[in-house]
Amino acid sequence: MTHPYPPSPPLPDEEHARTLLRHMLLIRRFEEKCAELYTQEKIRGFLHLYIGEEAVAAGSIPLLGPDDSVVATYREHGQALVRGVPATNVMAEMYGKIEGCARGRGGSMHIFDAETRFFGGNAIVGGGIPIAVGLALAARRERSLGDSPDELRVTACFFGDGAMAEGEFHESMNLAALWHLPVLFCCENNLYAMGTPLDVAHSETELALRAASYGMPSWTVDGMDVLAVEDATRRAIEAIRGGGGPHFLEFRTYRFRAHSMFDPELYRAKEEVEKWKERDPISLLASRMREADMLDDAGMEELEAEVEAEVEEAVRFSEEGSWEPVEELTRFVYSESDVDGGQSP
Amino acid sequence: MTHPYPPSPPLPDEEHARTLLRHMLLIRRFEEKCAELYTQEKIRGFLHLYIGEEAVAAGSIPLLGPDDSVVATYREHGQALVRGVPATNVMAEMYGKIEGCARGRGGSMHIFDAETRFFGGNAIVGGGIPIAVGLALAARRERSLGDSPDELRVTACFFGDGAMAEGEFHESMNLAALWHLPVLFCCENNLYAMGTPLDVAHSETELALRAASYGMPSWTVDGMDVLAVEDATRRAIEAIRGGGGPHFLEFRTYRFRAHSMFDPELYRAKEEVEKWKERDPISLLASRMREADMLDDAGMEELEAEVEAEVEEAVRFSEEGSWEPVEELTRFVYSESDVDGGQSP
Amino acid sequence: MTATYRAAVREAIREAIIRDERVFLMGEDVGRYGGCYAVSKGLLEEFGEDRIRDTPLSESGFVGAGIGAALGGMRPIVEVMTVNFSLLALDQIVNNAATLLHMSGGAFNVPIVIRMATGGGRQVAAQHSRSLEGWYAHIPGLKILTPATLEDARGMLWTALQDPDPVLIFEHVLLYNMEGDLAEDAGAVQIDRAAIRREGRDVSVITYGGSLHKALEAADRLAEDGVSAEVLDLRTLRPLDTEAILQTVARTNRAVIVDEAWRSGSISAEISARITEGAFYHLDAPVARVCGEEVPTPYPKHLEDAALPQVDDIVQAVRSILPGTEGGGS
Amino acid sequence: MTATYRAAVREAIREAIIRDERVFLMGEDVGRYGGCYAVSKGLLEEFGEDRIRDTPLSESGFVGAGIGAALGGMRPIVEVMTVNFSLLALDQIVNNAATLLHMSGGAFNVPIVIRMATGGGRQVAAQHSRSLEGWYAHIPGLKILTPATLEDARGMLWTALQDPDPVLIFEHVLLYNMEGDLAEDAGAVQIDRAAIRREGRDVSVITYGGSLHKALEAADRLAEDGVSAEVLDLRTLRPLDTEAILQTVARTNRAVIVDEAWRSGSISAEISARITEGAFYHLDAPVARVCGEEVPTPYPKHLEDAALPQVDDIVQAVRSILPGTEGGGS
Ligand SMILES: Cc1ncc(C[n+]2csc(CCOP(=O)(O)OP(=O)(O)O)c2C)c(N)n1
Ligand SMILES: Cc1ncc(C[n+]2csc(CCOP(=O)(O)OP(=O)(O)O)c2C)c(N)n1
Ligand SMILES: [Mg+2]
Ligand SMILES: [Mg+2]
Repeated sequence: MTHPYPPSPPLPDEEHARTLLRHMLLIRRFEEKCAELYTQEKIRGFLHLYIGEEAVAAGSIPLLGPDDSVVATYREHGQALVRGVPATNVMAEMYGKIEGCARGRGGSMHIFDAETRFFGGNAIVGGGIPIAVGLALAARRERSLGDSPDELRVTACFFGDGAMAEGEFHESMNLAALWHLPVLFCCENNLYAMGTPLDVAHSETELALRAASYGMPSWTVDGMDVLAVEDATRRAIEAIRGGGGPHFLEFRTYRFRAHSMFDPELYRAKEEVEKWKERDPISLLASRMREADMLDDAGMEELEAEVEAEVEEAVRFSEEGSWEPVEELTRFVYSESDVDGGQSP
Repeated sequence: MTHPYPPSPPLPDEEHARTLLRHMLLIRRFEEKCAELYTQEKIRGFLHLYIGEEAVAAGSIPLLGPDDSVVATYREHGQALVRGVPATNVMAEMYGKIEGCARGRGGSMHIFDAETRFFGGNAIVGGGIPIAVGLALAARRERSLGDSPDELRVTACFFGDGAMAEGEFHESMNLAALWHLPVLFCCENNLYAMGTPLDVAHSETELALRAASYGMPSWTVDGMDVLAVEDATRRAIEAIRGGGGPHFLEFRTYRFRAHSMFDPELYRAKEEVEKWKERDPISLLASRMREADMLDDAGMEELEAEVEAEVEEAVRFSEEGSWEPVEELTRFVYSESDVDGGQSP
Repeated sequence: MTATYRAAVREAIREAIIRDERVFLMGEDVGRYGGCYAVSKGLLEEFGEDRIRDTPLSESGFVGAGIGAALGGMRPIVEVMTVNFSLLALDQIVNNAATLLHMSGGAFNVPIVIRMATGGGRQVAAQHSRSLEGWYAHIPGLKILTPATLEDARGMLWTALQDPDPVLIFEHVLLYNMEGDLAEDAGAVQIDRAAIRREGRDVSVITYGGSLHKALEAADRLAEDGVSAEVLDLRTLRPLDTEAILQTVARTNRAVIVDEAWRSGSISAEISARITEGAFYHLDAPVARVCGEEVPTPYPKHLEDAALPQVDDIVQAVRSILPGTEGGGS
Repeated sequence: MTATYRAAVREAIREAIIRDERVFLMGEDVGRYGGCYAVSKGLLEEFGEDRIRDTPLSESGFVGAGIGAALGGMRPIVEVMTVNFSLLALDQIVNNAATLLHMSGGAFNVPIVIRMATGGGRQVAAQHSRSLEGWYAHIPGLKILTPATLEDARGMLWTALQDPDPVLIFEHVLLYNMEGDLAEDAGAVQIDRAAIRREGRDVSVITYGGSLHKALEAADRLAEDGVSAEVLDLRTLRPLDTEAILQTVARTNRAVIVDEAWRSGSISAEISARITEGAFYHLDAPVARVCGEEVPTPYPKHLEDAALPQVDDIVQAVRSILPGTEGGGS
């Protein structure tokens, strides 16, 4: 089924458009660097790149406020970067250095950051979804306790098309709808779960329909068009904050690279990938900005330079970072203070 | 949402109507006896009665052939009896005697019978549903191996409204629909999961709609009307056998007794129960038969006598049964023959 | 004041809810039904749905939601009806609750308490009679509590709720009806140390939870024959109080471990291994274990009784390692 | 013929599919992707979708479906990518596969084979590096195989498929690339007995799976110093070959157990307990264990290395219990 998406929303003002472009470019260049560093064996383990899907994170996450929360997957560098986790700490995490946002304990799949309420980085497919439900439950209760903002905090939960086949997805959707919780479910439908195409994994491939069956508003969105992503997300977040309960957004997108660094990509044709690259979210926005005279070659070069500087700084920072002493191996199995510390609400 | 059920199907011929009535009566009297025996401490552990829901098993299971399979829950005496597991062996199982259909190892919640392809008796809510999917997968493969009947074997899988919130339900529905498997999903919606009412457990209380979201035919059926159950089941089984893939039937029913022998029933009003008893499936059929001159007092007494004899025989058989010697405690942890025995396809 | 174990747990929940507005109870049938073991009866009426939350049958979903709520600043008490159903939530317990603190390099701790009923003895057959608390004790990041007395049933919950990390509390099904004395002002108890429930010289009987009472009865019986058994209640299975274990063995030079779980790979194995590692030269006889038979629990009473450790089995095991008996050493 | 462990497993699957029309392979990405460790590469093309079945991400669903297919007369090989994800299928494995035969009084056996990758060492962090095969060995009704050699990787599958009961096969991730000789006619192997992979007199090193090769390397190193270590490969963790364990200990009087899993409650504890129970008077020193550190596996190499047993650790543990050393007894 092809999606006759509604017409793309109008371009926003130049500054805002530039921010969107900058975010996407940052993710792109940051991850291209990661791939390079992987070859150099600076980064190890599993590395899942977001390249091609940048519009989803860039269009949605900046709409969240500082008290809102994000739950993501193992393909979460993009989410972390636009959420404001410093590129330095994200990169250092992948180096396994102490300066990483999880002290290097987690690596690429486990980006965590208390400051920005970035709750991972979950590498069990679907495993983060119930957690998002719980964060939303806490947000609702907080409000009734009276010591929190007037409007509901929103929890944005990212997961892939593949995750929707997991039982945890089902249980979480039902809980969120049943309890009318302030969660934004963001499905990044990139048409594959590793090598398994959508229609080999789901009897109902219209994922927004599946979500709607729990009785929550669910829309399908052009995930390559950052303006469409932003528009849909804005409307959903407004509704949620106002007490409209959980919303589900299916972002139709595509990953341009392999699933992970180990993937020989036997399961899809090069032509298919090339076809999708014609709708590269960065080029799409850049062309529209050029057409509207918001961007020229010089402007683009400037952006590229900014982003490159940020990435280079992240690499430098990580190179200079330090290794956790082996003596500290068994730290962080239990909290170091016995007191009931924990996150403040 | 109230259900304007379609008009009840016409009465079948007398013999068939009598069989339906007899099945329901057998379940009713058998279970009343169980309750009595529980008070006498002949039966122990958990005991879940089906009283009030008899029309579901009686209207559906007899439509299955000997090569078809049944997967049920812990509330499965009724299913077992109409499937043809001898009442003697079902009762002896509850006594914990060696003559029980599971040698007494399982008790009330774990009725198993290889002869009638009765695959339990599963006491983990939702736990039997993936198994039904697998049985259906085997049935499909068998046909392609050519050594099985022309028509597809059907697996009928019973579960409650509560089970539909479990992740295993979701995964199984998707698998069955995706692989187009010959399964009949039979939801016994008795409006409660223990003490939890339907709308406290499900965001979408139209359960047939939820099932339909996997892309399989799903109908809501008056589960107190054995003729409606039979009619819907017949149509579904025909469709499945012909290669129509999985079907889902929601039987709206009600349990007249407590969830188990431990349940103080704090969660529902006596009036609600009384209201539902006005649609007692046994009375409903009996009145229609009386109206059609298929049944009179004498006929009813005769039926009661037949059924009572069967129940009494089951009790006698169980009383006379024997205990498994303690020395055999650790049998049946592993099979006793090393050879690849197993079920023949 | 006389109370039941059930009432002690209920009081502990009530107190926690009253004392800390972040606390709530969530699980299947904890509200309208009153709890499958009637532990939370009356609490929904008293505290309302925000504090006593009935959940759908979604073990992974609501345990995960509890983890999320804990991350979000709440102090959830999640009830999983029985340990058997917790297998459906194992991903959340092991991959998330136990792991998040480490994986996040200390950024996020998970202050959740998960309660579940455990154990056999009620003729509810294979899928409802497991004892997996010792199995859970394998997982770093979790704390495993097994209250065996009214005092611990009353007091461990509060301590668990103050713990910054995930705590699992296992309540043996046969204890709910147990009656006993409970001080009016009973409150929080420590959860770090095992407790000697009976002092003795000749042998250490090491146990926990439902089996404690069988061990005490066995000790009574042994006393009649002049055998003085010390009974150690582990109380917490992770972290194990190794020091207390080694100390009692150093005193008595003989140990019998009693554990309702299947023998192979049970916590009794770990205790035996630690005794070997830490008190080898104190041992006058091999460490003995009295465990559950390695069989899914059968329904009939005579077979279930045979499958579970009984007082007689404990007495016999002790006798088998006393001096002068075959296994009893020199 | 030279082969890899991966190719040996692949050949075993191919042979099974060819030999028995009831056999099929099912799991996430076993088909189009070629298997997450490339084990089943090419098999979909060779055998088609009925025999090589890609599944959605539904661990509980497709493991349960495997159990149902086994009950229905098939002989499914179900692949769960890694043991970590099997936690999502634990209900099906424990409550159904392991329990149905007993619960049904012998009416229904479950001839399913479940394969999964296990172990750490690839820097894939806490949620992807667990070693839970020893944990699974606690469950009666399951058989647990841990092929450590090419021959076993090739041969255990066929034996497992002939077994009437559920068999879990754990393949250590670091072994897939291991090369070695494999006889042209390599076929089924027995799965009942442990194997002595190296004979020795002074100490028994007892291990399995991925750790076997570290143990053998340690034995080489010890040999240079004149210490003769016997290396026992358990091969099957349930049922454990207690006899072989006791025999080797009876010969050497000293034992070191090497196990990558977290120490507390690992299979090493059970082995230690059995040695105490069955060979106490043969022991010249306490049984020693070299296990994984009790920490969710960290990502950086230096920490991961420190968290897992290494050759050095084994050498040191052996030395610590040899005569003349502190723990080494008299
Ligand atoms: C429970 C579980 N099963 C399997 C895996 C292995 N795995 C990692 S990513 C992945 C595919 C997930 O696909 P999708 O949800 O669509 O997300 P995408 O990778 O496409 O972003 C799989 C199978 C896992 N991490 N967790
Ligand atoms: C996984 C699991 N969770 C909880 C239970 C305890 N329990 C047994 S029956 C039941 C209610 C099930 O309700 P439903 O599916 O509607 O079936 P009904 O009993 O109404 O026939 C519960 C919660 C269980 N057996 N298994
Ligand atoms: Mg995807
Ligand atoms: Mg119900």
